[in-house]
Amino acid sequence: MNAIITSAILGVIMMFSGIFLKKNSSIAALAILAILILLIMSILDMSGYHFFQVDTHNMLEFEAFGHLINCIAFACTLAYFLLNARDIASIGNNPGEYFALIFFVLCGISIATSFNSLLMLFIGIEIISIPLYILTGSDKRNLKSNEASLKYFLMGAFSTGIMLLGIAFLYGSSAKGSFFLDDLAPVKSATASPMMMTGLLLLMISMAFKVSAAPFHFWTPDVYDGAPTVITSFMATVVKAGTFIAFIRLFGNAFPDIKSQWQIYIAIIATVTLFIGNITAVFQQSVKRMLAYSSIAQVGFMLLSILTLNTLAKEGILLYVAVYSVATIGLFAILVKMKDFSFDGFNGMAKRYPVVAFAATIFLLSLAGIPLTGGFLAKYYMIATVMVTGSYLWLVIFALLCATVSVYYYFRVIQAMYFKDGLAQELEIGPGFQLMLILLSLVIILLGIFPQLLINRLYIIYI
Amino acid sequence: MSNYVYLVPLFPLIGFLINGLFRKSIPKSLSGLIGSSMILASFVVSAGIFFQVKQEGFQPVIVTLFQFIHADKLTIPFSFLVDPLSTLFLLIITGVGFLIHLYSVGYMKEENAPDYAKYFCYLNLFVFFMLLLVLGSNYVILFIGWEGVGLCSHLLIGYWFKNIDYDNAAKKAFIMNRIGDVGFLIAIFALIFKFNSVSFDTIFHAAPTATTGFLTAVTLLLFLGATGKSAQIPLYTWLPDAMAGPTPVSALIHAATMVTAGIYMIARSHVLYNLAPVSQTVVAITGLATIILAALIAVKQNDIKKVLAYSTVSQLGYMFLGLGVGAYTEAVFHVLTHAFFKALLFLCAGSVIHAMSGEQDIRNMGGLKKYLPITHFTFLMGCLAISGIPPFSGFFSKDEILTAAYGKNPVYFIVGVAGAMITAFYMFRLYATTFLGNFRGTEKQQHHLHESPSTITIPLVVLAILAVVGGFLGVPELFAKNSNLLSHFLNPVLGGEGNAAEIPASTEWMLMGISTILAISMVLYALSKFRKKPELGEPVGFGKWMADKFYVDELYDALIVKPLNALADFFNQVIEKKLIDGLVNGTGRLVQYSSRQLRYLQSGQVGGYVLLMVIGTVLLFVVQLFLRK
Amino acid sequence: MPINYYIFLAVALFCIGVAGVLTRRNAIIIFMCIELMLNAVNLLLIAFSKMHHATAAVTDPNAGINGQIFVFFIMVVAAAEVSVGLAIIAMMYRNTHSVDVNFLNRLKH
Amino acid sequence: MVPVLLIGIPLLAGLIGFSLKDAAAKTWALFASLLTLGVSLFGICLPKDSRQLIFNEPWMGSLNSHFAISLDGTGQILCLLTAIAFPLIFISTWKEEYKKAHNFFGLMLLSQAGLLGVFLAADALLFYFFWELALIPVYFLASQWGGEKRIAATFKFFIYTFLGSLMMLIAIIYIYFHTRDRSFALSAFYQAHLIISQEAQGWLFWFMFVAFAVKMPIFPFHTWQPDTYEQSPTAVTMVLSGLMVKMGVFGLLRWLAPVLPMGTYVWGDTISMLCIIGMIYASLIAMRQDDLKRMIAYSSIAHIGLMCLAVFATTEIGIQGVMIQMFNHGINIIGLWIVVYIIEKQFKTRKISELGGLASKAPVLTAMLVIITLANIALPLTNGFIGEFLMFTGIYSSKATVYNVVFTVTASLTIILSAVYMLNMVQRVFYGPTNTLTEKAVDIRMNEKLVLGIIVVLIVIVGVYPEPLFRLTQDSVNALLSKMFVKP
Amino acid sequence: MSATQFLFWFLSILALFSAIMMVVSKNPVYSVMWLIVVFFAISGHYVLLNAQFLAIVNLIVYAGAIMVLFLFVIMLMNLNAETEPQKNKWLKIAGVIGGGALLLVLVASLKEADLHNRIAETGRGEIGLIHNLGMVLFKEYVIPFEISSVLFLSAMVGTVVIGKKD
Repeated sequence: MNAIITSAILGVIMMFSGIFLKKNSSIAALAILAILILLIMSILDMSGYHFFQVDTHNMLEFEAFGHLINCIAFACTLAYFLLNARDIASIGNNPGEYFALIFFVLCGISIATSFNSLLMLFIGIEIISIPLYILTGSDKRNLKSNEASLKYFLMGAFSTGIMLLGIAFLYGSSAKGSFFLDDLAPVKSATASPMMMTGLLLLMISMAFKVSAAPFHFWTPDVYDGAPTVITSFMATVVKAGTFIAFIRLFGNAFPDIKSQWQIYIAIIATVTLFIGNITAVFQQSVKRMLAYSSIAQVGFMLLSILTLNTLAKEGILLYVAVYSVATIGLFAILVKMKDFSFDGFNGMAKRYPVVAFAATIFLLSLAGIPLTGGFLAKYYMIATVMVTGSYLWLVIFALLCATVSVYYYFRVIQAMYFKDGLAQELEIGPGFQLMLILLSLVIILLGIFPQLLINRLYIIYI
Repeated sequence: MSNYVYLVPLFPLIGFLINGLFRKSIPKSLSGLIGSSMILASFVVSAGIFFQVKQEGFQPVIVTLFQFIHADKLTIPFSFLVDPLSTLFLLIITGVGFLIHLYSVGYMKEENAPDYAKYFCYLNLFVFFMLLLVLGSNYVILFIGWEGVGLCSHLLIGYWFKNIDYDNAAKKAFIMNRIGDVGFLIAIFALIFKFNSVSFDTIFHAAPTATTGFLTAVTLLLFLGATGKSAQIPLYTWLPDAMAGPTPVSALIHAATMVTAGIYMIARSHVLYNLAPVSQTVVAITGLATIILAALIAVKQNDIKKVLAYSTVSQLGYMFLGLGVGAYTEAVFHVLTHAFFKALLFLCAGSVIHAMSGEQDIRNMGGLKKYLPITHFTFLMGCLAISGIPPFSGFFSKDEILTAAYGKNPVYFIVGVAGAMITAFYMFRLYATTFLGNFRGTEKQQHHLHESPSTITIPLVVLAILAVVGGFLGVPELFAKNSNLLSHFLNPVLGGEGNAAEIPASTEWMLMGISTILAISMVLYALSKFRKKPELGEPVGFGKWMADKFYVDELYDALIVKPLNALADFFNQVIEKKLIDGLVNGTGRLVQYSSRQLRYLQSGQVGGYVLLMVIGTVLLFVVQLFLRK
Repeated sequence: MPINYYIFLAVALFCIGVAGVLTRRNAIIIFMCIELMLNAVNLLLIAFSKMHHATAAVTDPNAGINGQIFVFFIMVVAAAEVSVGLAIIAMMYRNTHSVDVNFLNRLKH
Repeated sequence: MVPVLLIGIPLLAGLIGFSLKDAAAKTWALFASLLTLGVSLFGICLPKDSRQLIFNEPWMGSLNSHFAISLDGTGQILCLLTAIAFPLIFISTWKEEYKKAHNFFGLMLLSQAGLLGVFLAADALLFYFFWELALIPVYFLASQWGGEKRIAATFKFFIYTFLGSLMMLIAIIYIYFHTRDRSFALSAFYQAHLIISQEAQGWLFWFMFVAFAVKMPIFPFHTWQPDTYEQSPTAVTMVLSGLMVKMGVFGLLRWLAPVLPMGTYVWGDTISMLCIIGMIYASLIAMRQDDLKRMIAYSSIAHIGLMCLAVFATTEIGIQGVMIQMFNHGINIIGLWIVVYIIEKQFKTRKISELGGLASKAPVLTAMLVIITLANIALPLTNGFIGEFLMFTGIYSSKATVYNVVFTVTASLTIILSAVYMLNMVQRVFYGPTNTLTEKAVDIRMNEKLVLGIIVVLIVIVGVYPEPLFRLTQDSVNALLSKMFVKP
Repeated sequence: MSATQFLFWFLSILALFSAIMMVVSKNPVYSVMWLIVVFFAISGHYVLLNAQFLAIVNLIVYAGAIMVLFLFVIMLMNLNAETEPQKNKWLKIAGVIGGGALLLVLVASLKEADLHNRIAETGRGEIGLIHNLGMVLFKEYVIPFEISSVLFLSAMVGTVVIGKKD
């Protein structure tokens, strides 16, 4: 509960900060402070210090997994602020509001990681989405931004409609006529009634849309491309992580017993996602857009965890979300500083900014899943969690083939930075920025060697 | 004494190392001295060993230096075997070797110091490997020497490496040897597989237990090796080209020692051959074919060394004939005599070439009799010996082989005698054209025709003497009981007559007579034909075929070399570049292409996107409807 | 009334909304179609709530009330969405003087 | 402790190397590599059962993977090779001026750490880690300092090997889930075949084999090799062909054949066919190459093919031969590369057709090269002979296949072919008259003389007295063989 | 056929018809009008189902507030029939087919649902009354109720950010 309430309050504070603080930098500083508080609060929450004792009437349910995800999300946001806070503030004329909206999104995320009723899921998803519509369009003069925001909004609303229809059917088919996750699944018989299957599929589709899994991903490239790069960074990492956890939580808590009946659809979606994400990324000319597709591809891997929903899956998704977010935030942070997003824009980076190039390399290697980076272990978990079930081996092989393809486009950047010579463009970056990048890459390597640092948190029980 | 046998190869090795490492620094005289003295040293040691070995009741000694290979149950010691056979070869190699080193000291004078040193270091290395070959107490050590001498012959043929043709000759020699060696190797693998050992005694003891089929296979493979090394059909063509090397090299390697390695090896493994009659027949017939073919080619050659080369080939054929009919002692005997007279002939040729300042074509010689008396005389001795005129050494050895051949199969004998006749003919054609008649060379050549220095002539003389009297080492039992010292000496190893058939004395006399008479008549015919008007024009008809070596080289080129290259090109151009690489790159291109196509799904229009989403939804539901059934 | 009637009615309305979204280019109309979809869902939810009520009323007088609460929330959210959506459309109109969703087509491929 | 040092020294040295000045980095790298050599020699001298040779710490708790490394017989000889190779490489290319040299040497040391890790790892996941760790630096080296077509060529190489190792990863995970106590330990893997069905072993075999086949490489997975060798800087080519190639054979010996005995047995003949086809195919192509590097690359394919063949013969002699030949091949081919490097430095070309007559100008170089060549074509009293003789003997006496004789005979054709192309090369580059290009050739410098001298000495010593190598490998060969499947 | 049934059928047909009209009519203003009709029909259904409170809310919020908002916007941008460019014919057809296909699959996957005995009772039941709803809303559903304030807040902020001129 700490996270939800605190983030809401902080949102309000940030909202008014615009009035009292004139300088962008000070607002940014305040935002960093705020996120730090939020992080601490949720860490305390995880460690058993609950400041707000609220009877949620079973609407929300807090558990280690959700808390951990919150911490990861907030930590990533902290890193994100440390790298890009000023850039956020300088998107447009109302910096305070941007930060406020981001905090509202975080509030939504902390709901999405702890909902126990479809109603809360719905509200949480909406609280995540609506501010994002705004943030996408926050660069008001920029037509790309407008277009992105319009597209995002229309399709988002559409998917909301689908989600609600699904919820309606689930409600109709649930014996007790309630929205609690526990009551949704069939009581005695292990087979889902047709109506339940219909609702479940519709819900799955809408969630697939939210996490941008193919063939419901079409908004992603355009929106990521059109939105201000800082915002893209946030959407592609923290938000995606939050919504994905909502996805896994929904299916993990509501329909684990009838897994066998919906696994196949997840498998199909994952396959299509991997294929489209990776293949389409190959031919992109702009790194920003390439990253958009790569984020789709990564989701394809994450979906494997929903496919199985076993311990390995839980541990794995935790690692995956963390590593993926960190790497992507790092890359976008660099991208934010650049004018030219094309691959050639990276030419000769290694000569001019060796530190940046090194960090970027680590991030890319991690995304590509090369050992010694967390990305490898994340992918490893995803594969392992499927292989332990003994079925869906074809999916694993397909996923790995796609991973090979992904190497192609990730390494194009590395090649540009190191092996192609060219005049690297001017980036205004301070030592702090570079230090931060190094820290992030160290985190990735650390997670690549000692994943249990993160995973073991799952099993520490606080009273 | 025989426990110090390792000294024998050690000396040449030392010589090799000294000459090899300090080739830049040491002067010519010294390197020549080192080279020859080392061989002399090992000759002395071998002589000592010989006298110990020839005592009655001498048991073969095995001297093990160290464990060479041992893996699993297979152990291969690096050890030497001292017995009459190896001792005899030791003497031949070191003895003749020494003479030829001596000869080289004079012959190679013109070379500059480093090359001079290089020459002697190669030569010493050769002797080292040759000794390894004959001393080895198992097939692997034998094989080490076997390939080693091949290497040295390769290096020495290509000694004047600036000349591409010489390099080609060298390469040809090595590769043709390699072909044979592969056969040898496979035989060794088979033996290991069967007997789990490679040492002679073990194998020969266990041999009777093996099936005839297996033994036939192994012996044939060994024989393949022998044909490579000893220049028999089908692998003989490298030897004539090998004349590219310096003449002493031809004398030592390509006449006296290396080419007889095959005979040694088969004689060594005679136990196996006795158990595999089929292989014996093959050996004999190959020998016969080689005799005739080489002899015929020799008739029409005009390069003095080429003639000798082909005669070597055909003489080797006699030895294989001997081996084939189970007359191992005789074969080895012929190796001995042949070593004498063929080395002699080559050295004479060398002396002639030296005198003619590099000229090798006999059509530009003639009448050298009065310019080079010593050379002429010794050469004549050699010719008589090789033509099998009594009482010269060649007569005895060749005759014993022929007799044994008759015992096996009269046809062998007839062909053999025919070969002998041709031999006599071309040898005296060579003799007459070179030494008789009047000089046909240029003025310049005639101007400084001169007898060679003593370092060259002394070996000639020594060898000439050996060529003349050498035969008395193995006088047939026919003349006097126990007169055949050699067979008596080798008896412990080769077991007397092997399985050669006994034939009545009267027949033997008759055969001897026939062959002798025919040989002499051919000699006279050749002399009368060529002394006045040597054939200088281009040969025609069948003669042309003979002159062009029956186009065997061209045949090989067309049958093996060209197709192989074509295949290689096909692999390189088509399979590698187009097929495999094309496949790999094709996958990449496919991905690129599909990427370019998939992009168009991203039309940028909300309507399109929603439509696709709806379609996706519909499809999922369709799947679900199907699964529900 | 049998529940099926409501189900099919709602689904029909929903699909009409979908078809509208697919066929029109005017952002506002598309948005209205989406509203239609939401209303279809509302209708369905209320029907279900009454259905559940009918089955379990004896044990629990409030059975099935959740559905109606949910509808209430949907309306709330819809209102919020409308405000945002119209603002976005207005912004776009301000920049391009068009509400055609395909008018801006800079982001593709 | 020794294995930790073996990996740690180059790793740390490499990381430090990045921060050094270029000139210092060179010396530093040489020093570090010599230190590693010293440690490895020490490790080999230790008694086989010494505690010093094993290091095992729990690593990834939840995955039950251990940081287990041990310097046992199989690894020892390759560690020795690696430790010897790097100083040789550094010395022979001492005069080379790399731009950003500190990065170059840093990466070189990292790749050494990776290689040693591969040879030491006793835990499947760790093995996989090092497998990639060795690949990445080499990739960077090759595409940073390589020829003009380097990026494409090396990237092809990377994709190839990466795909291969991903396939291997699947197999590793599968086996991991079929070990008794869900562990990655090598010992546990050796037990897994009792649980895994024969069919599963059948396809698992391929998943693993592909990874190794690409590395070795085995026909038809080889097309990355010539391009990569051609494009890489020679120092890297030495690492690639002298050491990384051995990773494949090593993996085969330690991680495939004993782990999936049935799979290995079932597919043995198929693979052997591939090997033989590859050997002859590569030898023939090598005959027609004009570029020295490509020629050597193809010859290497042929030689590796023989090793793979011998592994699948599953005979003690054969595998002993493979072990020794891995060492020898590494030494010989590095020698060849050094010669190529010297030639390229002097004449700025690798085209055989443009060279000739070097023998008269550079006799020492010629002598060295001839000896190395002879070793490469396995002439007796050179190290090559020992290895190939044993391998052929093993193949001939193989019980794992009924075609042993056929295999031996066809494979032995390459003995002839190798002689053909190697002698061709020697003749056309070193013999014959000199041309305008080679007119002003000079003989080799001191450092090159030193390196080549060491190599030649090694060649001859091993060729004449291989006993130490036998003793080094004997036990591990028995151990491996005891785990493989041979039809009784 | 009882009055309820008659009303049900009447309202259903009205809803469907006006929905279709809303989609097809060229002039946005007409569309809005038709949509309002749909809302009224649906509210009628609510009344039938005895959910008076929601019926009223539906009328006030949707038909009242939201649609008026729409109307304002449309008027503001004075969009009339001509201003809307038409999609090309094929896309339209594709859209219709898409919608139809969705309808088909949904119906197909729902028709096995054995709900023939289940009925949504009309005209009875207290749950739709504001009193009951209120009690539940402010007891069990207080958390979502409070949290939705965040939603509103963000929507408000967003609208200001987007809407205000700069």
